[in-house]
Amino acid sequence: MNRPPLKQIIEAALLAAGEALTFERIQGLFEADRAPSRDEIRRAVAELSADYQGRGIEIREVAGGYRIQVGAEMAPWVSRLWEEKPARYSRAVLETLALIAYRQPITRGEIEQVRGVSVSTSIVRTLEERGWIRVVGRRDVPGRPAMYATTREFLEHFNLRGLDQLPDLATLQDPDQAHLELDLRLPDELEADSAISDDEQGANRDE
Amino acid sequence: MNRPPLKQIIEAALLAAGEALTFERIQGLFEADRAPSRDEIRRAVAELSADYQGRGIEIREVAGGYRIQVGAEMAPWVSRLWEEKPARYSRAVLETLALIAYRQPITRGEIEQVRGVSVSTSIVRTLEERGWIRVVGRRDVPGRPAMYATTREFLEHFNLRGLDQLPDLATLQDPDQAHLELDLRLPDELEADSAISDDEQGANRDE
Amino acid sequence: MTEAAAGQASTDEPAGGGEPVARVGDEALRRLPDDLYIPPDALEVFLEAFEGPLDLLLYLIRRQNLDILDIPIAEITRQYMEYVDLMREMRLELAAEYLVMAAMLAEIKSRMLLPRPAAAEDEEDEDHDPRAELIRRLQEYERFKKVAEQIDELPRVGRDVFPAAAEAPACQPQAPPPQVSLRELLLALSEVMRRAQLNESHQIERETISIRERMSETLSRLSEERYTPFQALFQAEEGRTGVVVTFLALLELVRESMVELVQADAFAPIYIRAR
Repeated sequence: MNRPPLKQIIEAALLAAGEALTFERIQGLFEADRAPSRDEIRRAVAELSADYQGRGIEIREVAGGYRIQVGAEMAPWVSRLWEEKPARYSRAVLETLALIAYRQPITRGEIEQVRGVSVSTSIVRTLEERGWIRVVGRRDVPGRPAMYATTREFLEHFNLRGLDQLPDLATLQDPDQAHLELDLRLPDELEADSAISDDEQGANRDE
Repeated sequence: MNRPPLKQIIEAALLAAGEALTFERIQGLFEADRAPSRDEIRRAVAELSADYQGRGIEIREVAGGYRIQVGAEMAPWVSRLWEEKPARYSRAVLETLALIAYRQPITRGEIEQVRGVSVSTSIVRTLEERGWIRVVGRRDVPGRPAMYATTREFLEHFNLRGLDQLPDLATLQDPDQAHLELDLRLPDELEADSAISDDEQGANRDE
Repeated sequence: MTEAAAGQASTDEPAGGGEPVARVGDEALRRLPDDLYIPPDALEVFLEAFEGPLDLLLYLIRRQNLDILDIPIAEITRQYMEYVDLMREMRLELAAEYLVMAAMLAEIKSRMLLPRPAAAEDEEDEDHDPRAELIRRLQEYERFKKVAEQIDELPRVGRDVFPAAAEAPACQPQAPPPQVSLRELLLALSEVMRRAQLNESHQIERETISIRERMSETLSRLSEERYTPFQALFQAEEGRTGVVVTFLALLELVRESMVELVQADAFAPIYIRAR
């Protein structure tokens, strides 16, 4: 069969799937003996990526696969498609998520040790329901507490290729540096700020 | 605000929505006083449509709006995204098939007699849809039940030249053995074999 | 929160006394920073915003630009207790962890006041600071607090980036049909035969199979509506054996009343019809 260029097949499949596709799933689109190699896929994706330059869409490597997505610069318009505003997560949820992401596999007790407060069941449930964390085993100590780890969906949701793309943890040796960036404002002010910055996002980028 | 070209916003919105957008929804992406007219939208879509020439995607006008879709020529690859794992036939299906193969022509009632349980319509339909059995007549008894037999496709699937190549029930004592003798050759080899034996027949006779 | 609680909070404000509330470098603050003096209901939001005692302590330390490695433990303990009291007055649900921390601070304070006993020096590090464990925990917590904020700022699906999707071409999701091996077929047959306990009496032989196959073939070529000439069922190129098999199959079909033979006169052509 006269087959279209690989990059067109990949583009069509990624758009039809509407989610990230792993190398394996892309290769699975072809007869076994005609499947492209990983390098061929990478080259085709690089071509696509070049085609998308200066457009509102991009192709991105996330969670061990590729995804075509509408870039952040389009958010001011595109986000109006949905009435519902994207969920905001409390600091408790985000801190728990951060500990699981950096310290996985980790038990609830270990999270509590670092945070200095108990981790409520609803926090864990929220993260599990989002599909961002899952139980990967049980620690061999009394009570056999569950150990949590992050999932592929976590990486996909936060636009990450892998855990190594998470922001660096500040090193303990350099606490003074961290000091300067600490935030002395009230939660209200922080919220007001972030609301403004959302509106200004487009404008700032244009400047 | 320095806004991206209209066609980029429309493309981004259509792809983010993943479904058709009406003129109203496209206009709703903008501040009321900056919304493009229908003619402006039409022109932008025409540009996009031209950009998509020769690619695997197309933009279509549907019911008062537009939709981006993957072209039909991509179906052979894209459809594999949703291909399921090959299923397995149930024991009931296999037993029914075996009885039809060895006792054809046979009615459903006769199969039921041997199996001791009823043969559901779906079992028969499964085998008919697979093209392995067909109705070859009706038994002249009350109800005129259909008589089933195996087909040429059945023989092809099992690499058999004819039903007489089906292993004897005697070999059932050691099905692995039978398997080794019968089924490991490729269809090509089988054909080559039969060609030779035809030729040799004459030679043998001469001797 | 009740009105009464709010009123109480503003009259009992901790800055009411003459003591400095905090000391930043050399400058003593006689009142709490402006950012704390907010309407009482906002104060509640503020207090509730702390993610626990470590978070509160960090706030107290950062607010005064103090070095996390050199916490003035007495002062910080005093401030910490003020907030804890405030939370109690506001009847906020006070997690037990806050009180555990208060006890820990008090203990550190007392250990720092006491002269270090000579005997203890052997057991502990020579430069052991009673604050060390607290500092370690504060630093550790701060790292994750900070990184949690950064994670919140990562481009997120549905907020910043949106997966692109297009309508898929019309195609039936097809499951590849199951593969069956001859071995499976044999096993199925052996199983059904074993169940029917017919292995002995119903030995099916090769010869029978080829006749039964020919029965199927013959039946499928016959029609119920019209008669098929007898000769049309035989293929000369099959040779003698083929003709015999077909004939035996036909006899079997007649015996089982599956077909009907018709002959108008003696030696007239024979016609066959499926019944």
